[in-house]
Amino acid sequence: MAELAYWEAIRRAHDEEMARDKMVIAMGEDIGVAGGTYKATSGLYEKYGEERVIDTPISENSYTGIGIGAAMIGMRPVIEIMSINFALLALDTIVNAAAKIRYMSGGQLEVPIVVRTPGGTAHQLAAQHSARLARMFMSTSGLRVVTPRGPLDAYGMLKSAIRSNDPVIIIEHEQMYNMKEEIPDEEYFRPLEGAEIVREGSDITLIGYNYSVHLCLEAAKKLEADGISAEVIDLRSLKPIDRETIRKSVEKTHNVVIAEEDEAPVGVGSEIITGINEDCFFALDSQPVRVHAADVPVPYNATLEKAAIPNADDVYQGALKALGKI
Amino acid sequence: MAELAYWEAIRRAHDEEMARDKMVIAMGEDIGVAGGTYKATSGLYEKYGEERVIDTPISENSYTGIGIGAAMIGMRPVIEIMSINFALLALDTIVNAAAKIRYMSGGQLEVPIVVRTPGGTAHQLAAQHSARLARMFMSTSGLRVVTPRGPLDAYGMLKSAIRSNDPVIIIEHEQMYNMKEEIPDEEYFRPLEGAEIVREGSDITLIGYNYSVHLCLEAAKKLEADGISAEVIDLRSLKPIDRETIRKSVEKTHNVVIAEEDEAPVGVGSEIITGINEDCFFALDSQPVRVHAADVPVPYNATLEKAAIPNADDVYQGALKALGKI
Amino acid sequence: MDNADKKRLLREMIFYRRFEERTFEAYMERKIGGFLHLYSGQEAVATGVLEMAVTGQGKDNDYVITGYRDHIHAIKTGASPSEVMAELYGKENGCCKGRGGSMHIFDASQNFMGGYALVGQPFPLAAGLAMGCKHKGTDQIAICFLGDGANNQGTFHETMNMAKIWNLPVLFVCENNGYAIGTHINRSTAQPDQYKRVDTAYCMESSQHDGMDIDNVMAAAKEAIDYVRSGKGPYFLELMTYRFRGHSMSDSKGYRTREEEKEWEKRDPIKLYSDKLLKAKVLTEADIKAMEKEIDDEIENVIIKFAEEGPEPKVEDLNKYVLDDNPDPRWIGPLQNN
Amino acid sequence: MDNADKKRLLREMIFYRRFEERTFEAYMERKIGGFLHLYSGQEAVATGVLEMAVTGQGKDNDYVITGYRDHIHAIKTGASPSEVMAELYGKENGCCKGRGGSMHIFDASQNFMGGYALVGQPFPLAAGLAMGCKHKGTDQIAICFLGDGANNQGTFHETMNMAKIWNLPVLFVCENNGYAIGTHINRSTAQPDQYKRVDTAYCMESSQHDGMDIDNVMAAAKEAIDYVRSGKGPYFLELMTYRFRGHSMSDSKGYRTREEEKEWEKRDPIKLYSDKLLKAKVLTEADIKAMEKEIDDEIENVIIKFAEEGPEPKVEDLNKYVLDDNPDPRWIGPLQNN
Ligand SMILES: Cc1ncc(C[n+]2csc(CCOP(=O)(O)OP(=O)(O)O)c2C)c(N)n1
Ligand SMILES: Cc1ncc(C[n+]2csc(CCOP(=O)(O)OP(=O)(O)O)c2C)c(N)n1
Ligand SMILES: [Mg+2]
Ligand SMILES: [Mg+2]
Repeated sequence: MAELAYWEAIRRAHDEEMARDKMVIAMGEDIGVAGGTYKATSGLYEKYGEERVIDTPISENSYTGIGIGAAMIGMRPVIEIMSINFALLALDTIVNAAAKIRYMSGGQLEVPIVVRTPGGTAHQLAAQHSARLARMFMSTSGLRVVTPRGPLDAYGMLKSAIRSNDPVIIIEHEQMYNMKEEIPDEEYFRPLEGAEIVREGSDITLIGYNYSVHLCLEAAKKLEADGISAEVIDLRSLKPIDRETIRKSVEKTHNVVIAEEDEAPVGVGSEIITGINEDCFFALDSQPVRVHAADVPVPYNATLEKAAIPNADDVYQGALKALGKI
Repeated sequence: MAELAYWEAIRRAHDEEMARDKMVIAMGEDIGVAGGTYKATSGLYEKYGEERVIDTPISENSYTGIGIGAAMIGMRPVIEIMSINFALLALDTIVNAAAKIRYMSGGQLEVPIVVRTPGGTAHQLAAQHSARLARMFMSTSGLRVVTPRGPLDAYGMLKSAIRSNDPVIIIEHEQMYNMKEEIPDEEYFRPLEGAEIVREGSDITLIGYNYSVHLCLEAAKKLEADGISAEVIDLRSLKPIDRETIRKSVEKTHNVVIAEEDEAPVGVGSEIITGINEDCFFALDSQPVRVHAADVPVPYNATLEKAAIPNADDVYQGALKALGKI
Repeated sequence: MDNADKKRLLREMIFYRRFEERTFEAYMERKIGGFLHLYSGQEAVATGVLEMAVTGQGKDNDYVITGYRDHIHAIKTGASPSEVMAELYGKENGCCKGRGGSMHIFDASQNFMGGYALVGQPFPLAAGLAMGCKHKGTDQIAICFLGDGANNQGTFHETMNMAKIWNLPVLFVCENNGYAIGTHINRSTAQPDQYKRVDTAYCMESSQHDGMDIDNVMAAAKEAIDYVRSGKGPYFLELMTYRFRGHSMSDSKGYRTREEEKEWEKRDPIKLYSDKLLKAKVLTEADIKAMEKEIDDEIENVIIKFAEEGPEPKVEDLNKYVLDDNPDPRWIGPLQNN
Repeated sequence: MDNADKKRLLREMIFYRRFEERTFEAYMERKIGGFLHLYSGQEAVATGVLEMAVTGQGKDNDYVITGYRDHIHAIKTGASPSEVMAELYGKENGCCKGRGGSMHIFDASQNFMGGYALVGQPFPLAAGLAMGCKHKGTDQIAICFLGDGANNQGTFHETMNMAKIWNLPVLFVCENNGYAIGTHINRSTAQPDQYKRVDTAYCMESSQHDGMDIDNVMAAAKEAIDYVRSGKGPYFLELMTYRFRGHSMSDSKGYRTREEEKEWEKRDPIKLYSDKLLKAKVLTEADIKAMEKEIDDEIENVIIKFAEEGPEPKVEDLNKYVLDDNPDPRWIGPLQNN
């Protein structure tokens, strides 16, 4: 066991998979010579050369498309899009090509690409660099979308994503790259599907993914001080969603809060709550609560930014609200 | 009063607004010389000339961006994107520029563009031409999204959209352009906000938008034959959503079905159901039901396509399910 | 190229024309749905270019990719015409099991990597295929057919640039038929000579040729393909052609004159080539008639029959082919909570 | 241009350098947050080009638009330096009321139409501004500053094409500083001479010039602006320059050598111009010292003070400026159900 930062975990997964399989390549802006904006590919250029660690021009739609084309004939490109905000430029090729080629070809072809990209608000990056956008991908048939909450999953899920035969979108988070966690020294995999109960509890279920899991965990601690036992679920995968794990938890706790960093409309929260309505409506003792960002472009000013984005206290308050304590 | 087809209603709105205000221009592929794929701009090129009815190259991201730039200094571009599937190519400029410029500039500038685009499955147009994608727009702060269900709204909402100072996305539907309705001969406006109760009822609320309103109306008739009184709400606006009208109806009927043509995850249905949970959870007698498309790319084959996309009977069955009759 | 090859080539072009015209009939009979874009008039382009490429050899083929006007490119690459027709009929025995339809013909067994309906989308995919060839060290190349209108998409610029800097073995074949649906090229394009859009801008080798005379197409294609296959990098080949039919079934052609059409019809690639072969006495009028008869018989009795008799996909299979249907649980899971 | 103007120009460039370097300090003190991209080294470009444009005249200005490295472009167009600084501080008295920040400076009252963080996004917006000018029949033009890396976006291609076919009055100014973050232009671009990317490909007028010598920049800009303003259509001006600092605050500059930096520092635009003016005896070393002192005083006592003392935005205003805050109910509604 060694403590690795999130970015180191990603780099290690790249390194092992590239060493194992020549078909695995990395592509993206500034990932090679410059080592990657978040260092997640640092050292790989020196080790694997420019044919396998490819610095791309600023052409998101087409370098992603090139990755897709290469994947159609057996390559395993791991594409870094420097920020999820820029991924909108590549949405056509991801949604209309990568996600549909298997289906349109009647199963003849597959597109085993991995697209890694950080979402989330960091600190005052303002409206064009703070989007979260998970919703844009998780609503598209033919994609897998995962959201590692820490180094353990960042490593183990990237390895699984590279091995998977489907297009996988990995949403990282600007504020997590330096987060540390003990992870095993030997190779391991973490499956792409399945939510994880990261804290057991009996009074209320707090659901998070990616960064918001940490908000839930913090809120759970505060609730504990109030004598409220909160279960925390990390969704891990946003497509598909593990509805079974959620259902079981809600049937136990009867109350639920879902924390998302995004604006509310048609987001992760709305999907989770609707799924609960469909799966275990009558198990609910209270109205499910979603904790979410304000429905505004993200402001630059730090005070406004803080007001716009949910934090652990908002999750805590959401739980109290669900339980009728406020 | 005269009966106009949906496309004629759109053309009339263009024509009147262009006659009134020289700042109103139309842009898009094949809208001028060729008259528009759905004829919605036919005759305008001849009448207003190529400086105001602009045939664009196949460059969705940039001609939309050009419209945005022009709108920033007072022009009123009405942009046709031939199919909502192609709108993904323009999503960056719509989401990251049009929707955010007012905010980022601290209210100094506004972007009064209108983007008209048809969504929806038609007949066997297959995976790359059958997307619905309302969700991609309605989750973006700074946009308005409306969905006229027929000629009356198509005319009256387009006129309002052109006059509005916000970016407005109008989602039309491939299968509605020839739909007819009586509309007044004199000029009128239909507001962009506000859902409409298009049929009153007391036992269950059926919610639709755009094409799916017609599925709800058909289902309501079938339910009537069973002695069930269904209220039908046309959302009309997907951003913002008129939650008040929904709440009142649900507090009256206590049961609800929402019909969307899209795949389910993070869609209109999930947002409506979550809103109901938030606004009137305890008024619900039954689990809200969403009727939606299968979570697959749209198949070409007619039988599969039919199986993938919801129809009036699915809405009817959904209502029976909500009411515990099946 | 011997006389047998010449006859074969003529036969192929006639076959392609008849195939397309027959799909038109089937569309009118509502056996085919959706959008249908016919290739009539442009046959010399796909036939001539792909004649010079490696095709019909299964997995050894060069990789071929194109837009929605894709039936003929697929067949010339090696796809079975019967399976293409069955696909247009939406049948389970279609090459894509009825899931793709006219705009999305795929035959992976012949390296035909698909038809795409988003204009401009195939450019980067083609460059990616070429990257794969280069990476694997095979001497295959990728061939991307594309329209004059498609060249106005951003992907054109982005892909030309990357194809060049990475020296990818990809041949771009621009089928310049002068129109993007109803918009004439002069109204949409600052530099209507497409091959000039890439030379200075990306330092890419390029040239423009008549695309109606198949001999001419083959000569140009040979040179371009040799260039690409020898490792010199991408090549952009512009072929001037014309579509005889409307853009798709619903097109009224109001945007062009009958005179213009007539001018181009004089240069019908089938007419040009059959005249040439007749003149050179490679074959006779009677040979051509016999050929046509044979083709029509084949289309009716083999191809249409195969499509008509093919089974419908099963509704219970609706959810197949969305994701890997047999995922490895080691990577996919689901995770077990214990 | 008389001596007073020359002195003013030198003063402006020194001011811009000091302004930027002062923001760096403020960033270190955590008064400024987010991403911060400095213009140091490139001053002659914005200063020289905009000197030749109509600026500082409020709504009569030419329209100016650029990327995220935008402070100086905004100020030279006419924005108040104090309001720009206050914006960087995120204050309510900032030019965007603290909502935009460093990458999104706007001053609509001076036709400064914004800085944008999505690389390549300003191209079409600029063409749209030009379309507006043309449509209204004013003789204003739109000026779009853009980086060498940005030119690899699809919007570059799409916009150049439309700007040309529609003959729009737009000047594209490429600030070629050789790098896109840490990627050297030769590794990302098949045609590193940016002006050659538009000549044959879009039949657009274009030229390349040294961007460190402001006289040179002004001469080139004058010609280009005259061309555009006279109605001849778009022009693409490439100016060779260098950024002295890293891409943004977090940049370690490991991708370039100290030697290369030193070479370029010899051609520091401020040094070049002050040497020239000293030589021509337009001013003395002492004048420059005095100027610098005056500038530092102004920055500290006026500009920083304005920013420091400005009020924070109010949290209750969070939802302002998302949509029209005073919509006309005739168009917006809501619809009344009765
Ligand atoms: C991204 C996108 N935009 C628009 C369309 C609609 N469309 C389909 S074909 C076409 C014209 C393409 O012209 P060209 O590339 O010249 O090919 P041709 O049809 O002449 O073979 C257009 C605009 C589309 N399918 N995809
Ligand atoms: C669409 C998009 N992709 C990537 C980025 C990340 N990014 C920010 S600046 C930059 C480099 C731009 O280089 P250039 O255009 O030469 O401008 P310079 O910074 O040299 O002024 C990149 C890649 C971005 N902001 N937007
Ligand atoms: Mg064409
Ligand atoms: Mg640069």
